[in-house]
Amino acid sequence: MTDSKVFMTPPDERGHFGTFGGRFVPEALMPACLELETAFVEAWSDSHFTDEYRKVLHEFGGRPTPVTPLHRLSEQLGLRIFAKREDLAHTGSHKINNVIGQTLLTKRMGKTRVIAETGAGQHGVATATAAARMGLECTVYMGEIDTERQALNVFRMELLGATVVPVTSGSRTLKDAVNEAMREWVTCVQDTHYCLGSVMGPHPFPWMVREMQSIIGTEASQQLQQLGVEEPDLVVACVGGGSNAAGVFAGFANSSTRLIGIEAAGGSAVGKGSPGVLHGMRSLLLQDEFGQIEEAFSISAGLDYPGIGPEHAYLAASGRAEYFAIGDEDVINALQVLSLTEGIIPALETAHAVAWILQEAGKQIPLGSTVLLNLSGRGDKDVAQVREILRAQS
Amino acid sequence: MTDSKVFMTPPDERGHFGTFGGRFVPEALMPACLELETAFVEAWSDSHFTDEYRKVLHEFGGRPTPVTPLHRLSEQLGLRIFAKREDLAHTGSHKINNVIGQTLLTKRMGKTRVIAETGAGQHGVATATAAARMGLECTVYMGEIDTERQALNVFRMELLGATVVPVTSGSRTLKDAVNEAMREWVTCVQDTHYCLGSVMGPHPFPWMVREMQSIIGTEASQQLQQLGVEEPDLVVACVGGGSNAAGVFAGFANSSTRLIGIEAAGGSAVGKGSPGVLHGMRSLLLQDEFGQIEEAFSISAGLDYPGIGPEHAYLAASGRAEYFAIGDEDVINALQVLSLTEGIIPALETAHAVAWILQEAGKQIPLGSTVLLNLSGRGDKDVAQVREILRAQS
Amino acid sequence: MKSLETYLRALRASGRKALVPYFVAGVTPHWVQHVEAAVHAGADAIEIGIPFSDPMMDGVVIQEAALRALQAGTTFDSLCTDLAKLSTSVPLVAMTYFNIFHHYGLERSAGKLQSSGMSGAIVPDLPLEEADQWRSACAAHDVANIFLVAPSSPADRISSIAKATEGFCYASARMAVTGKSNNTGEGARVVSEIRAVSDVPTYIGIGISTPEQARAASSVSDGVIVGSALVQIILNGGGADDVESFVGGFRRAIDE
Amino acid sequence: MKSLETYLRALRASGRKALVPYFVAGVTPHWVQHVEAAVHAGADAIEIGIPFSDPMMDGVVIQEAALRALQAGTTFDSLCTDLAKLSTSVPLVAMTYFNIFHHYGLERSAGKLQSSGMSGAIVPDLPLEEADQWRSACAAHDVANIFLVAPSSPADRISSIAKATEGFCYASARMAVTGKSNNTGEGARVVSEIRAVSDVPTYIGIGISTPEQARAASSVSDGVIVGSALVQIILNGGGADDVESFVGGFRRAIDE
Ligand SMILES: Cc1ncc(COP(=O)(O)O)c(C=O)c1O
Ligand SMILES: Cc1ncc(COP(=O)(O)O)c(C=O)c1O
Repeated sequence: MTDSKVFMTPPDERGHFGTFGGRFVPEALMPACLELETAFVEAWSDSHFTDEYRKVLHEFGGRPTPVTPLHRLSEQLGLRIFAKREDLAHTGSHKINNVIGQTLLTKRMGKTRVIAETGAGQHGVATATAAARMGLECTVYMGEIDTERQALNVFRMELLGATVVPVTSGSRTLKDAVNEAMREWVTCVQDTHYCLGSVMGPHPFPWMVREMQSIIGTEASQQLQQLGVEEPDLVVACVGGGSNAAGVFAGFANSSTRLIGIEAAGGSAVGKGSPGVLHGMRSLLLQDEFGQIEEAFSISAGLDYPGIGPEHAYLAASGRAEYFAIGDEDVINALQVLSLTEGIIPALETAHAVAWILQEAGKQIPLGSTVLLNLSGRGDKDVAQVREILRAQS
Repeated sequence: MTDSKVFMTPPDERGHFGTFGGRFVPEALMPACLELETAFVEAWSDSHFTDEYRKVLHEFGGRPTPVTPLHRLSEQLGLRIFAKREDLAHTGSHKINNVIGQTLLTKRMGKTRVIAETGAGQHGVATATAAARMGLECTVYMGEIDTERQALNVFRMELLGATVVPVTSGSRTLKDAVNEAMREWVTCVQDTHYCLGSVMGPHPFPWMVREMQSIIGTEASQQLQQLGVEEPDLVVACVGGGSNAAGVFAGFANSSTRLIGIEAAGGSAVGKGSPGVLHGMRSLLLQDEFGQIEEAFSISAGLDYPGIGPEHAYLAASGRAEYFAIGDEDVINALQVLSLTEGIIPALETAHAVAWILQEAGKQIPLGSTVLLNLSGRGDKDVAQVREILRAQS
Repeated sequence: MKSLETYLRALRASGRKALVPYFVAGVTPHWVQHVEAAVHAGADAIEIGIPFSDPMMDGVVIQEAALRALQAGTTFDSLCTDLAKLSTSVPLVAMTYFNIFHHYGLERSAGKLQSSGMSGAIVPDLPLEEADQWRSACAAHDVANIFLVAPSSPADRISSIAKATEGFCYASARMAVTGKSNNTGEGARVVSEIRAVSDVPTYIGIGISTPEQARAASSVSDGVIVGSALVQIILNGGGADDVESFVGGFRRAIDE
Repeated sequence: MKSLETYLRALRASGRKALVPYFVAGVTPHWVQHVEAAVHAGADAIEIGIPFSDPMMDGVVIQEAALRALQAGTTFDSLCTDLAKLSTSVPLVAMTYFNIFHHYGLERSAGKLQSSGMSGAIVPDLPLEEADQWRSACAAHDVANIFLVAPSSPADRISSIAKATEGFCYASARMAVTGKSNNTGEGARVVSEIRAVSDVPTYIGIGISTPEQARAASSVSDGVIVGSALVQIILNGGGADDVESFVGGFRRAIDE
């Protein structure tokens, strides 16, 4: 832990984490962002709301998710590895935590509809799910290319009653889906909440989503203690926007645990990005020499984002968390290793974190270390893709 | 409750539930069945074993799964419906409960390998998963037609380290996969356990699998009490072989709760079958006038079995449980209704139970009744199929 | 003692090793002629396979034959009618799965076997523990119940089975379903364990597919059962001549 | 007071309603000629859109134009070079997203705007709360910061924005991104709320696509901004003549 600084507290009153964060949105959206901030601050300190949030997470979302000791992998690597099983949450990833919080908040604000962006569809399916459960209307913006690549997830969202709008602007992928959702939000902000999917966007989203995901770290820290682990040596999580990482880090931010975020090499905003402003936030972004945003390229759709949540940019700058990148070629192998040794097929996103552990055991991770892997999601959504890739290789 | 009879106790010493059950296997397998029976009886009364079983179910399997009040559906139907969420268990259905128990028992017996049959692949994936976790070799027999229909599940099993053997005999579906697994078991019984996937087969399987699934009912009954429901009026579960139904029924067998099993109309062994002997058991079977076994036909692969577990045949005969059938045409609608109103896409198997509740609310289910639906699995495995069906209809 | 056992004991007493070929009833329209050809070539008894949809103890060859027989419309009744055409002095033994008799009715099945000239029955998925009712049905109709012993059977089970079996005791040479095999198996051990507790005639079956295997097996037992290798010939389109020469080859090897 | 505001106040004082057409820099090689044509047809100031990859406040037309401009290699530097060819007396106002300036450097950006003849800047994703650094960079280079007021802005925000804006205040007529619209919008209300707290010139934009809309909007404000409808003409292949007649039509409608 760096000196006496305290980490993962609320940002300043205008949403800054150090020099990152803030609220860079059109004036038309400022009132909605302010309203949301007020509503969130009130709700989050209202035990009726937080009780209801935890109740729905428990009864509907499947929380607490367990912490699984990865016995066989631990033995192979000479580490003590535990996995926080977000893959067992409803809809198959940590995304549900956030959407349950935001849809409850939507109702509290008296709004009747949510919109959301989605890349591969995980956040879209989660939002559609929570909206169905809460009786809210739901529209999901999804890059046209992604609607084609992930046609089954489009169908899932439709089954859940959501309208999926293919976004035809720009690169027709996630980044443009966010742009489009913002554009649409301008037109319907009175009755509609924009349910953002990660710790990104304008204040209060990065903070609010982190808070709504922090249940991961809170649970994990207690569960590890019950398993006899006072404080793990490392916590490792993959980072797209950074919500699962932020959620798990939150449980360990003010301990001496090393916090490690793993980005996709083709979407490494910390490794290859520079400060910039996009989607309502100042953060680290992939951009060209003229400040035009670059597309991210990763085998895993959930890490295919050219930015990172602003609090991560701050944690990186302050040295409290470290960020590394893993290339596509190591991801498939990591997915296979975890499946074979532990009987858990992880999401491709999660497999980045696994790959880093495999790579660094005995190097950056001293033998004998206790490691908490945040198993952010299950790989069911990815098996068709992995099969194609392995076929093409053989 | 029918008089003073006690239900869901162990069968007689040769495995009979009334006139059903027993052990109809080749002599070559008798010693293995006897060994298994002894091992199971010992293990099940050894708290080291049961503690380990519950621990793995908790840490790895994701138990306890929650009970979710289905608020919106309840309001629409005028009932109080709760869902036991086996869809949130690892691998997406109740199947994991059984395979964790059986693989632990395999290790206890000193065997190093498991074989299993699978239809659509749910039990195969679950077995491969548990085998990976326990470090056991695994071979899964799957009808050749099913390996083609469910190629992704074949790939999942392979990712998990299992060998999948396409079965080319007979109808090349589940029934023949069981035959083939039995045939193979004869050849390798010394070091191999046959991890049967439902409450079927020769003694002690129907009893053992029921016991290993009874955690569903045990948990649900406690959870309902915590939600203020002393005893539900009905428990409704779908029935293929009958393991999820047996598991949930076990928690309510000796209460006054009505126990309802829902079969697929095209695989309705209670509704259209007659007593017979197959796969090591005497039970109700679909058969022609000459005693040749008939194929089951259902939209849901998991209910595509021409028999039913012998204890269900007994529960039906004794009147303790009631069995009804639901046709394919109502299943898709039920899947859509649950998705839309509650944000849960159920497995097609489970959707049979949902369809019956939709159909009978206010009829066989008096308005105001408290109903526990056993939500045996998630629908992710089925969405591609459902999409094709809906497309073909429109 | 059932007539079948009396007959087979007399056969053994005569110093002759029993050769028991297996046929799937109804697999071809002229299957009864194949049976006759086998008798002509020196078979001492015939196993008549009654086809079942789910032959759990059978390998691919007999599975295929059963499927063809079923597709041709073979039923328990129809094959009994066919058997009326057969004139032979050697005993016939039915072999099928329990559901066929269970469904037909146990009493009725035993009566039908008897009236159709079948003096014994092998039901591989009906172990001793479940056989009481079937045994009493057979008792009334002079049908001998033939039980199998497997290489995995422990001593106490071998003893019970050897006591309960009628006609002969079926010693499985291998832990496997029916089918060809190159492996000589454990028939000799199984037979000696049976003989330690019973003097019932004991035949080796499961995987006997060449005259050499048959000779070796019969040298340590009272006879051999030949199934898949013969059924394969018929599946390949072989006629009565082929059956006769195949069975004759086994006869000569055994008698050498 | 920044020169831009002095100029626009003088324009208002002269009784003339301001017509401000919007162009995307670099969308065609001859885009500067289009700007000249607009001035010729009576534009009072020009908005110069600096293309950005992720134009969050823009509808499909301007998105498409920005994409084309970027694909043609347009950069902040290159468009400034292009502007050197432009000889006009009317003020130029840059319009872009904050990342362009953030990345170029705030101080350096403001200097570049000034040296390229752009006396104002509209940055729609830079709200008042985040604008301090940019405002001080602009202060040193006589670049006026133009803020937007939206129909959703509450009174206290309108008051702060109206006080902070320089040059003019941009009144959004609609809760929508740029693009054509048939809806007349809430421009009049927004303008009157701004006027209640400030006497800064106030122009209506967002969705003004016909001369009739422009006339109506200018009758309740100090001027109008015309974007997507004009950009569409250029995307359709229109040349300087088309621009001139389009802008001329708006001029006449406003002046009527
Ligand atoms: C399983 C999983 N993990 C991780 C991510 C990345 O998102 P974040 O970094 O916000 O956790 C996603 C996004 O879709 C995901 O589905
Ligand atoms: C989700 C689900 N439910 C039910 C079943 C039916 O099996 P059982 O009747 O043994 O519960 C299956 C079988 O694959 C299944 O996958």
